[in-house]
Amino acid sequence: MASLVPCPHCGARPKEEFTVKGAAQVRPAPDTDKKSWVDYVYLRENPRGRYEEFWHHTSGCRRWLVVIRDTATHEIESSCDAAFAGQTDART
Amino acid sequence: MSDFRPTFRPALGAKTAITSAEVKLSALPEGAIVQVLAPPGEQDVASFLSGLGKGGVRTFSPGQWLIVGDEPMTQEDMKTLFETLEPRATGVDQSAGRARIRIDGKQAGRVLSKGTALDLSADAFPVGRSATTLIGHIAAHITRIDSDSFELIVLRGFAESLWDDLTRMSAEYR
Amino acid sequence: MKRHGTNPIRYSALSILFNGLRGNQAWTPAWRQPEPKPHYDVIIVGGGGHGLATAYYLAKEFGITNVAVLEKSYIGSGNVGRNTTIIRSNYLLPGNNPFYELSLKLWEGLEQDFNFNAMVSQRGVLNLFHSDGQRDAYTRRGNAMRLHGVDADLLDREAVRKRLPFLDFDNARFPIYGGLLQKRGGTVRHDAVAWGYARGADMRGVDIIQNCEVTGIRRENGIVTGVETTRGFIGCGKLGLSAAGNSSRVAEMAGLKLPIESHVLQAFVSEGLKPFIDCVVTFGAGHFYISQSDKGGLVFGGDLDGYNSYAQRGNLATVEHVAEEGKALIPSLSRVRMLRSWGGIMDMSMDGSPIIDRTHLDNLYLNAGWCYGGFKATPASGFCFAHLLAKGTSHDTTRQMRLDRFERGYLIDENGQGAQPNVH
Amino acid sequence: MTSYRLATGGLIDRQTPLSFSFDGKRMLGFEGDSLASALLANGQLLVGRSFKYHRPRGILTAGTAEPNALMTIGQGGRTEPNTRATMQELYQGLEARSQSRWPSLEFDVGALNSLFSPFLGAGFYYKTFMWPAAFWEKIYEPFIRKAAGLGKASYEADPDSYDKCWAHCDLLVIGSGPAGLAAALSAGRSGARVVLVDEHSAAGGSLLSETATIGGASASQFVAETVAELASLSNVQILTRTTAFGWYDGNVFGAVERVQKHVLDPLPAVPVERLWRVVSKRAILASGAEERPLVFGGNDIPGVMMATAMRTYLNRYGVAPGKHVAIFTTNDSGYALARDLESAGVNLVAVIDGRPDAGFRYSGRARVIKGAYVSDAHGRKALSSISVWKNGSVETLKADALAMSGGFSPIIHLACHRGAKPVWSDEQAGFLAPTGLNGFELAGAVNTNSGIAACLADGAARGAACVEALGFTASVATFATVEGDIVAPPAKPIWKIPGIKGKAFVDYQNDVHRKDLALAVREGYGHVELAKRYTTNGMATDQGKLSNVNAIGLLAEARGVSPAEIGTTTFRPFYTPVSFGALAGGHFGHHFQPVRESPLHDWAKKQSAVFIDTGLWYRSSWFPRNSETNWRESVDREVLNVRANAGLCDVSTLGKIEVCGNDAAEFLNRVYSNGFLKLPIGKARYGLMLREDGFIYDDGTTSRLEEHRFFMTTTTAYAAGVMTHLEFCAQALWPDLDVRLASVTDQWAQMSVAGPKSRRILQPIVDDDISNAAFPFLAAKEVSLFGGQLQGRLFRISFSGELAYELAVPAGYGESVADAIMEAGNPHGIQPYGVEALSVLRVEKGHVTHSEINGTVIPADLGFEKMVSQTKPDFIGKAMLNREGLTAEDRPRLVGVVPLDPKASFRTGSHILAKDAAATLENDQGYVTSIAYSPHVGSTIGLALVRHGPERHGEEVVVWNGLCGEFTAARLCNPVFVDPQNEKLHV
Repeated sequence: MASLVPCPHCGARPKEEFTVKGAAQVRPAPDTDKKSWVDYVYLRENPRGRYEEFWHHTSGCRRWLVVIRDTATHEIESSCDAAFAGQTDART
Repeated sequence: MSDFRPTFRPALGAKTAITSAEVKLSALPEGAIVQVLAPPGEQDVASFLSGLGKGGVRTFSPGQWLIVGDEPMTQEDMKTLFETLEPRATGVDQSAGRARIRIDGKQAGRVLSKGTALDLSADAFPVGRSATTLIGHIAAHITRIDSDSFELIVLRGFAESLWDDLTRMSAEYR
Repeated sequence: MKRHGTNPIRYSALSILFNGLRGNQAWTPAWRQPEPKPHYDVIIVGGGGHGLATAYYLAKEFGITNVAVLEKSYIGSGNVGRNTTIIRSNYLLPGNNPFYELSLKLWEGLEQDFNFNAMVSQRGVLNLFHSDGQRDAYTRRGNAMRLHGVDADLLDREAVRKRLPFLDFDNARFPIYGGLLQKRGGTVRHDAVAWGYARGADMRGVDIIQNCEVTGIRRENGIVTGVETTRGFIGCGKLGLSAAGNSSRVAEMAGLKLPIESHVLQAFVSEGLKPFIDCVVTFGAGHFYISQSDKGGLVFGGDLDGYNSYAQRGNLATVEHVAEEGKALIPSLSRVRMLRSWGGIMDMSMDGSPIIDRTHLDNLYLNAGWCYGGFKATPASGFCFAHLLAKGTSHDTTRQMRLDRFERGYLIDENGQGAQPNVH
Repeated sequence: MTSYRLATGGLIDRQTPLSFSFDGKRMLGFEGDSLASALLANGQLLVGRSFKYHRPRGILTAGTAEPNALMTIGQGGRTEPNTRATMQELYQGLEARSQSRWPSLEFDVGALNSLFSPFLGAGFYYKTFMWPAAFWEKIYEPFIRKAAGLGKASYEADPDSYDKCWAHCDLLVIGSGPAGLAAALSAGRSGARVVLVDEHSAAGGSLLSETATIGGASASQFVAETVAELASLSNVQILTRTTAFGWYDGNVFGAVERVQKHVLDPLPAVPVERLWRVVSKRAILASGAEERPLVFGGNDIPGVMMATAMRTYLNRYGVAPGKHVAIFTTNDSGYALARDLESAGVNLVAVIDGRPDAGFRYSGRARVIKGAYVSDAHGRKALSSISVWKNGSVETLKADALAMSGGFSPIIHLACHRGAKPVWSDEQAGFLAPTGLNGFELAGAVNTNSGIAACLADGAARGAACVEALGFTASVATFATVEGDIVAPPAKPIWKIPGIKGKAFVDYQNDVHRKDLALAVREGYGHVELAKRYTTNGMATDQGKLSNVNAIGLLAEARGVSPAEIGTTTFRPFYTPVSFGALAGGHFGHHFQPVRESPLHDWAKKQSAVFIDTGLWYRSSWFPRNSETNWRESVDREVLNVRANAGLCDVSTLGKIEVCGNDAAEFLNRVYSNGFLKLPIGKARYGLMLREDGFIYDDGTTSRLEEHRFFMTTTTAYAAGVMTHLEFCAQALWPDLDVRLASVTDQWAQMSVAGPKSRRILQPIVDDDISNAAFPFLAAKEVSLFGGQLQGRLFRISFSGELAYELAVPAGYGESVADAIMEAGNPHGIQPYGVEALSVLRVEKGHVTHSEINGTVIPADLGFEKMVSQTKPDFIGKAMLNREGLTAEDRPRLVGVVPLDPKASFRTGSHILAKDAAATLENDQGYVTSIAYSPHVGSTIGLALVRHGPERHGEEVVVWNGLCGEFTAARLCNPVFVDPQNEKLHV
């Protein structure tokens, strides 16, 4: 549902209130090898289907979200605040 | 230069209210707006802020609130408030950084719906509820202050553009 | 020329006359519908413009005719069939500029070359600028073009007004300062490009196999031996991937993760109008661009929707934004109606430039990352990919379009946007 | 021998005549007419010419699918080409003009194309016009372009206003025919929020063309009563003249309301069109079904019309299609028309029913010919007769109007906008919507119901079910008995009619006839998408509403397969075309984007500033004085004055971010490439922010005001981006850090006071001691002003290279403080300076901006090696910096450029070539990033990024601007042109 993005803080809001960053990857530890860093910065799974990505509610609460969305159907499975993305009960 | 009296110029100072039977647009006084930012995990900040009695408390963002008042706060009051807030939260003075616009009337919600995707029906957005949203191309903070009244808080630099947009959006109800 | 494929009628006014007088019953298929052979010297995955062009040039220029193009749907069903038909070579960086100029030169002789009228129309491409900073950037670009012998002209506001008096010169939020014009840029009838290459490749013996989806890439000892498809296994000597928006999915079958995201880009056509605008114009205060097809429809588009997508359809907010930009540029568009919108899946690379290179597997070759510039690149992409497949070495103009440039730090970033595909 | 208005009948208001014109001819219609019905009432059968063969064409439909009756209405900036006469409401003073004809509609030279039609078949243009090569662009293409196209658009700006609106509802009902009305009624009565949209001027849909009665009341009376009840419910919103044009993700529908398209002079305060974005929890598509034409010879001759359209003209508008009417049908619906024609007193020549076993009990007078086909229609600009083929023999009947009905296709367009494919049903003889559309239901004829009663029942049930699923208590609305209802079961379609002699059209507007489709198959373009692209079938303004199913049927027959195997082309928005104006809403002209104004805007205006766009901001560019005749004079003066005395520049547009929290210092240390942990309180530091890929993102100064409170500035252009980036770092990367970010850009009016006399000017205003000892270079603190009347923030930082301060005061006081500084500075010669002078000053000093930080430079390229910490364990961009390409020796690096001849100049964007080198891409050494005329140096100076630049100071080069024919001999040099030792900063 890329027309409306469910913000866990603000409810469903239109796409134009958001900024999309792309794959919600985990930043490597600073001392990780170069290959992991190249992977992080440049390589993408780019799946057709379920995808975890960062969206920013720029014109709303200004929180970064992890949105789980299907790239083929645009259906959004869940969204949660990026700061709590690791916690299982954080998803709406 | 101690004889010099600095004068204050409100962002929407030159705007006179636009009034009709169905919708009224007016600039609210530039009093005090304090952005309150709590550290992650801090609890019960909202009720703490309400208890301070320093002005209306508006939810702004997770862990953030606005304290809003019609009267300006003196430097001393502001400093005292900031000290009171610590360590539960940090205050940032936004009194001059934001302008407030009030829109009232039977068509107020309809006018705003020309710009925002918020569902402004009374059930979905009751009195007291706040949200930041796009109104057309401009981000603004909306609070329902009465059944047919809304307060808009907008970045000062955009205030005049938003005013113009609202004027245009309400033209058909005048 | 030795013919391996069909022996079709040569297209000309005479053949039209001849066939027309005989009730048009004698026209033959433009390409065959062959059954896949068990093995080909080269298999190209993707029957779009690039894949078909690659096959065509492999056969025509490099004498490799035992070639199959595998297409999961019908040929030209991807981006070559859903773009805004623009050709140009107004590129800034040395990693791009000579390649796109080669492409434009190939466009210029293409129709006679493959005997199909693709309506290559060099109507001019005008990029408007709306600030001193943009003018400076276009000056730098125009000079880079000139250094490579590419035509470029810097127009001031009055020269733009003379050419396109109906742009907003009176009440614009972002006034027009001028424009960079490439007169040799223009438009092409996009579907005809796929058909022309397909027919040309087919008559030289290439098998174009439609409704044949690749489902796996078989590997043995570090080399590719063939592909699993919905029509069975097909062996190959070399495998070329030319799958545009689906590149990541196909590459994954060979264990390859790409510096690419797939994004949807919408394009639009208006109702047919009498001649309205005679060149391609781009709006510098946004992403809007517009031209008019020979049939009369205004063809235009804007920015990416912004999120990864494999769905060939777009978002209404983007449509509205495109309309705003269009009306901001040309106020009289207001009462023109949009007829249809569609979405193409762009293989957006991490620096905004393409990849034509070998891969980690010896006989697997990659052609991807075209972003929204793939259509104009079709001839050179086909030619250079064919060169790489045939000779094993990069064509001069694609030497920098390497897959390892990200790791090595030799990026070809025209806009300086960094590793953020949706803003290129 | 033509159409005419009946003496009675119809839903038009015969008391309100409306005068209008067609091609200059004055005509009369009535309130309630469409332009099409009024034209027919005036006997105007010929309304347009076809695209390719310029064949005479008449009105074919009474709705959105009309392919022929496209006209231009309106004048000047209100000109609207390609307006469907069938959808345009008639109004007093309407002026309609036909299109695509020359010199006139009656006599069109283009009709000669018909003679050459054997050579103009599908895709003929792909096979010719290639020789000589130069002829395509010079001769063939201009001719084709001139001949192509439909109406002519105006070049005048549209004078009218537009707007947009969001709507939220539980149920959106699309279409207000029997099914839509019933659905809205069931749902509305439950209390659910309902929005009912209909593209026509009045609600009612097909009911408005009906002669059946419901509970004894006429269908139109039933509509009026139902609409009245719906209108009385506060939870129901009815939007007529509103077309739902697209179904988007998340059950968001786009719809366009034609608010004032039916008036001559729209009210200026009210939009002419309004775009709706409807967010609905559930939606019901009650769009009805489209009648299919039959593909016989001459099926495009004026006088041939869809049967339902003819019935609409007859019943709703009181217009008879002709004096001698024939009906060609393949299903029972044709008999409803037969009945109505006869009861209106129109002579019905015959009903030709393609079904040999047609069982409909027809009680009229007309001859019914079963198992027969109309193989050809005859006539040029109007129908004169038809050939009826039966079992190989042909009979000619005289007729001036012919209705055709080839069955019905559900209008499933919207249901397929989100990628689901239609499914062919042999039983229903049509493509049906896919099932399992999340929250989107079909009701009525689109759901394969036939007849009023069935549609009412289906709509009522689905409306109730939809809102019950949302938790409402609903009962299914019930209705009185329908009398005179005709239920037409689907008939086996007849794609290929025998005995055809003439051209049999499939896509009317694009002149695609059945032989074109056969040719496409023959040549290998048999896939439905290829056939569409090759023949242009379905690409006209009706997007195949009438033609697609027939084309698919013909392709299927040619290929010997079922239509199921052919499938459809893709349904995409827009259901019907939507104007740019409606989609743009109020955001056009100067309102395209909002304006952002500095708190010192009015101060600058008072100082007669010339403003320039910088993103959304207006910034003061320079401040002309009376005697100055060009901008350079002003800028030179401003620059010299800053270096000699002092200047005041508005820098309020810089991004300003307060970074607070217990981990603020650690956070800054991670987002900047240089160190910030140890920045003392009361100090500012220049910071360099990289992207994760190692390239510079932005720069600015950050000051530590308190232990846990920093004040960051960013560039104007990147202010929003930096804030978003910092939020990403704080929230997504390091949520464990206590860092809190507040954008305070708009809170502060910020003024740069620069020049040797700046301290003398500011000291009387600032209560605190700002002597060099007390407030040295890079000092930063909160200060008291005007004897404690105001608090501000003072920073001793300099972009110009002079002794300089930046003073920030609350925005509302900005103008007043700027006035005070100007007054205090007057004796010292202070003058305002704008961003042009600022740019000169910074180029003279070799300071970089985003002209240099263009996204492809790393710190070392700009001589900032030392600002990349080698000791910090982590900062954004660190990991990628040591790549081969980023450490390469030959990267373009910052250097200064001066012309050898001080009178010579060059421009930004010029490239650098070694002296005597040929102008080739291979010899390109770099490019000029910024230039300025430096009054200090006495010539143009520039900054450039040049390979090995820092090692080449003193080298003669050519600044190459082939684009403008300028080639300037120049010398590379140190990029700092003023005070390279930075002595002025520390005075």
